[in-house]
Amino acid sequence: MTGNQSAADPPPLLEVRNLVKHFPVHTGLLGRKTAVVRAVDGVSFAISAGETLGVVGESGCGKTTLGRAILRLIEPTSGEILVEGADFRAVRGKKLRAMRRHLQIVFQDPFSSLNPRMTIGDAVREGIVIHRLAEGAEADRRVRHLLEEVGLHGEIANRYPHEFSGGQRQRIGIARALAVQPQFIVCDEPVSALDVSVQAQVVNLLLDLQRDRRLAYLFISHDLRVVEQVATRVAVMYLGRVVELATADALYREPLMPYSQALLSAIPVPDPVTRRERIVLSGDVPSPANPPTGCHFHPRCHHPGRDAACARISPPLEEKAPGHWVACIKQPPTTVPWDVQLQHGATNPPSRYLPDLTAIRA
Amino acid sequence: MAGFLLRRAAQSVAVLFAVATLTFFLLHLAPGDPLDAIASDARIPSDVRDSLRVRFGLDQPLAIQYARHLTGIVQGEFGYSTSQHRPVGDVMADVIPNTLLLMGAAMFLAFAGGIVLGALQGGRADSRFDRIASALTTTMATLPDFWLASGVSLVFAHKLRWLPIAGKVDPAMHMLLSPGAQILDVLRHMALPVFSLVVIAGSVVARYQRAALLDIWSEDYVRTALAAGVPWRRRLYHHALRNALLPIITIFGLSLPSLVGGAVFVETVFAWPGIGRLAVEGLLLRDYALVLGVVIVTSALVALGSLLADVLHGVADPRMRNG
Amino acid sequence: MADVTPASVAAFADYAPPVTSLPPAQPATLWKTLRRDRTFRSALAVLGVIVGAAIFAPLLAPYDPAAQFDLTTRLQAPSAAHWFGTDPVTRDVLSRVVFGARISLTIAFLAVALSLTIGTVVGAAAGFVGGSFDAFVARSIDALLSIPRVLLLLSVLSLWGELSTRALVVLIGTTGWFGVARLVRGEVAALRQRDFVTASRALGARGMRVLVRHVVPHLASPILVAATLGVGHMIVVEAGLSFLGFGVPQPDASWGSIIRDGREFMQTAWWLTAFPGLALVLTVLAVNVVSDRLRAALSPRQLPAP
Amino acid sequence: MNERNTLLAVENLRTSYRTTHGTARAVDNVSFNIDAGEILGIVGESGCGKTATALSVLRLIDPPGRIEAGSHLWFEGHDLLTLDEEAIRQVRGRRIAMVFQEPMTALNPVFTVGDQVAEVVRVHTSATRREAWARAVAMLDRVGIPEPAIRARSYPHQLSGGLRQRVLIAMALVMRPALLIADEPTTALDVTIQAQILELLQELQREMGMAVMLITHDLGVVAEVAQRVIVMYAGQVVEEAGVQDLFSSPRHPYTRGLLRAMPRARRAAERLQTIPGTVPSPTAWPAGCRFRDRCADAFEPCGNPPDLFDLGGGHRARCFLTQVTAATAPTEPSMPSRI
Repeated sequence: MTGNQSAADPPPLLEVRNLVKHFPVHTGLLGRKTAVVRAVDGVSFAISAGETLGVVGESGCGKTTLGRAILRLIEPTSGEILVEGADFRAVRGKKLRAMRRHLQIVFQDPFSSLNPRMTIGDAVREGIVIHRLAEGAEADRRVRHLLEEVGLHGEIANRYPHEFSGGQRQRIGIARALAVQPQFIVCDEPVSALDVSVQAQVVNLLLDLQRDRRLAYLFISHDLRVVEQVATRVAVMYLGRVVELATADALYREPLMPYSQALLSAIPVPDPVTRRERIVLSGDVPSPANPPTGCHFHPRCHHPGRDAACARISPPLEEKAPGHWVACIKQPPTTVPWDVQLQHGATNPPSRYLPDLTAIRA
Repeated sequence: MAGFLLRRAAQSVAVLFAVATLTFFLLHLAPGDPLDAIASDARIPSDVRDSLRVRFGLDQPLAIQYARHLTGIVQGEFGYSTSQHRPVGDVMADVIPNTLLLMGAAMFLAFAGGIVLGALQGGRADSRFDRIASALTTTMATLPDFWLASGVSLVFAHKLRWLPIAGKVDPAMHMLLSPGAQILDVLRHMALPVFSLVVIAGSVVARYQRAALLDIWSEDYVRTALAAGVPWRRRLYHHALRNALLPIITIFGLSLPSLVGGAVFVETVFAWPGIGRLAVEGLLLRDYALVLGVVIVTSALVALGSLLADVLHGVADPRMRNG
Repeated sequence: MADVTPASVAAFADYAPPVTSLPPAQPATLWKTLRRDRTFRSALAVLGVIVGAAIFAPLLAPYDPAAQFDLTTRLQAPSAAHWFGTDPVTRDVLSRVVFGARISLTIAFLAVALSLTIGTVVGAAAGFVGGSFDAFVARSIDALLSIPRVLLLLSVLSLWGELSTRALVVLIGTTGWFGVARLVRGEVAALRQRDFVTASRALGARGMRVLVRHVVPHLASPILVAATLGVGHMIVVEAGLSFLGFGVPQPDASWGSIIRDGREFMQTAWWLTAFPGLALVLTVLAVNVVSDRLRAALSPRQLPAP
Repeated sequence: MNERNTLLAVENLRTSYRTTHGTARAVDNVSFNIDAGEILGIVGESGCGKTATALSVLRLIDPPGRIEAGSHLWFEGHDLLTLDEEAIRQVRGRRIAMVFQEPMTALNPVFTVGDQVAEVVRVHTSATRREAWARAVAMLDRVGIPEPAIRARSYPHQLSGGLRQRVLIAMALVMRPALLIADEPTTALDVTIQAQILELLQELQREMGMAVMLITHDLGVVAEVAQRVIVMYAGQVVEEAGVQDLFSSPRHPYTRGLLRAMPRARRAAERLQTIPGTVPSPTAWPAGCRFRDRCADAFEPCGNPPDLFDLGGGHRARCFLTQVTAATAPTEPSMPSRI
């Protein structure tokens, strides 16, 4: 994740360090900047080839902004983006456009993501044309091949998007991204708008492509079940910050951040005979323009050790177990010493809290 | 809301600034200079002309002239009317109340009538009544102001002699009338110009109102009310109409310039002593200061009106109040 | 998503499979919709007749519009010989109206073309570039739109004096683009937010390519609607100026100037103002109906206004 | 199912829409009952007709849609389809209430939420303005809105999505209806808020003893909340069963496919089972079994339209395979006897 690589290691495919995106809020006379929405507030992680990092969180947590800021479709406020060690934020103009080839995106809304005035062949071909990857009959052949690779007929290239269903459009969107042979794809809620049966088809397609092309995905979703299915590691976001980052296995088995625990327990189990302890959070997600102090989650937190220090200390994302990073000063071990917590009004020492989230057969 | 109002007021000032700048450049891009009207008069000796040029500041650099132009507007000085031989500000002050009277009456009636008609139509969309009313409003909305005003004047004033032909008051009798009769006299003179304006503007309002109502009729919250057992009449007049008024307020702000434009023609046809007629007269007499003064002042009135519309919108829409 | 889901589809979203998103307004489908529209067809027919009359004026007009007869035919009421009557200098009103169509329509079409060009370029530039340039343009357009059009034209005329027909076209055109610019700016700004534009940028497309391939094709419909609406508007603006005496210079005569010429005889010779006025109203009405129907066909959310 | 408890009996409901591509049979001969006090889940994917079914029950189908003749909706001794406008109005919101999917747009933006709840009381009772307001505040309190007397004076835009959905539930339940139709009530909400709302709905259902028709695409929601489930596909009911029965022994291949397609395995990066193909168009349902083209088990009889066969214990399924015993299976399929 953060640094500590020996010089011999090749740099990861994509590394993000302390990425920040603030949106100004203009109010008052002449529209002065009076506040900022901290949509992405210091996010760091790394992804290597063939890996999927899942990003989960509720609406307004900044996951979509994160995806677009990494691709510089929204210019980040600060932070570093390294693509195979090269500084992606430093490039401009022609070099930036050339580099974009390696980083692609697949959108949530299958209706808005394709230009309704453009044939799907032209849509898939666009990247090939921009980067001069092929011309004429060779380009045609590639478009055909790409469409077939995502499970569509090659002959449909001259048809328009409105003739296709949501799932098919999502496949077309994937083919468009693949056309430039990227190494990394941001999948921004790629299956959220689809029906369950179609969802499964698209998830399978993404998994097949990853296996065949050693693609790395940043898989953004609010649906924890889908993320569990596809991700190797998962980052949980809350109000612009990553609050937990772990392998999918560790996260789903033993979530340590109380927010992740609540999120997991809220998933309805598709089985009427199993019941599990449910943590029902009170209240709503606060506004990212005016987040709570300290740990953003503390007003809704159900950790028995929650105390005054939680409202004062901004918890660092720290490694609680190998590869398991959590931002909570009440889950031991923590790098925030007890005397520091005491200074900030702590009353409860850190103690491990792990509600049983495994489904119980009734 | 206070912040919004301040911002909105600042915008109005910016609009006025832009108008003032535009008029200034129109003035200086024009062939020759503004004194050409006098200059063409051979009886005026050239040294007089030069002294006039100095007096009007036309020998100064452009930037200084621009600054003077702006400060003049801020101080309410719009120069000297060459046709009326007195300051433009005074000339306008005499006629603006007349225009406000005419426009105020016309706008009130146009919006009241248009909203009612549009609501009735929207409530019975595609009925016989709606189709006939739509055909009528569509036609009325396209009538050119001057042509309608001329026709109205021909039929009701010249042929039928129901109402006076022109002016604001009866020039011979007015001063001799009792106060009540004086008011009636003005109303009789207003009737035809107001009618002409109302027919056109009211049709436009009715068309928008109908469309707005139909748009809102398919909103989710109208369906919620339906599913909750709220009667049709209440859904229409309480839920839908209340929301449909919001776009109409916006239309009010946006339609002000064209309403003022319409007033220019109607005032001309009925010889109503208003600011529009003043502008046309000034133009015929090549009184550029008067025309520019009218443009700036009417733009200011329009800006004020649309500010008012925005305030109204803010009052009517709770989302604006603390959003 | 909300902006592409027509209410009629959203109302029974469950029934409507995802496929029924708005089909792109291809000319063929648009024409199919409009062909069934009787009001549209009759308006188009009326327009066809009027435009035809303007084009073939020399063949259709019974007389030379400037021809003067002996004074006994002065101010004659409509008759078999002169369907629309004659004017004070014995000219045939019908012929004048037919030739007037040429002037009125030519000015309107040219002025619309000019204002659409300026408005589209300014609006597209502002919407596409965004930022403070966009804010500046938007504010300026608002300012310009708050000046009553007639007064703006009058103030220019007061400074320039009498204009040639060509200059009149330029004047009307260059003062008529504000609304178009605002419309186009709004459309472009909305398009810029669409995912397919983001996708194109993510592929590495340059701004120009995004503009030409993804934004401009979507402007066709709003511009088409604005154009039809603009023609009607320009006809009225020109007529209004002519009516006030600041329009087309002699000997050219537009409908507006014919009406003006007839105004002083209105009480005795109604036909001098009635017929050019009717021609004007009929044209504008037809154009507006065409525009209305086009808009309805292009965006099903707007219910057609009969 | 005990006959005496039946609250709503939907009989041969057919709802169609006229479209440019022909007539879409959104709901095609749907029959089912809801008993008083039960939670019936209706599941299916988009286009299966579940929302159109719900809208039909309250007669909320607008042109170009219509409920066809021969449909019956028996409720409290009347056929809802024969009631006049005023009578059906009195049923809406008072005896049968509805909560819609989109809390952001389902409330009128220019009225306070208290007014909107009170309005329901006012149009159905002779309560005074003050009484109606008091009932509205009490109901807002009941659905868990903090500081209800103050929040009642808020406008919808001042509330979060979760609170708005609570307001809509308050509007629906303030008259204590016998039946609540909830159309995807949590789909637009975040998962933690969804948990709150589902909990609230169950609690209120128990307390008021009302029946709930819960429409959703999410089998997880159904499993948690419903007692009985109807699965819809292509405008028809394809399976109906008690919730445990349905999840433990689904009998229709479509239901089985849906259950398998749900991402729930713990194993990451593993392929999901899918149902091939897509839902057919409602303007041209295929003849015979409508799932045949996507069904791995299709065999010869599937060219004919299958009935909703009764499998005992309240379990019904629209599939010929349920009629075939292992011994006579697909090799020599005989036409099953109609029930």
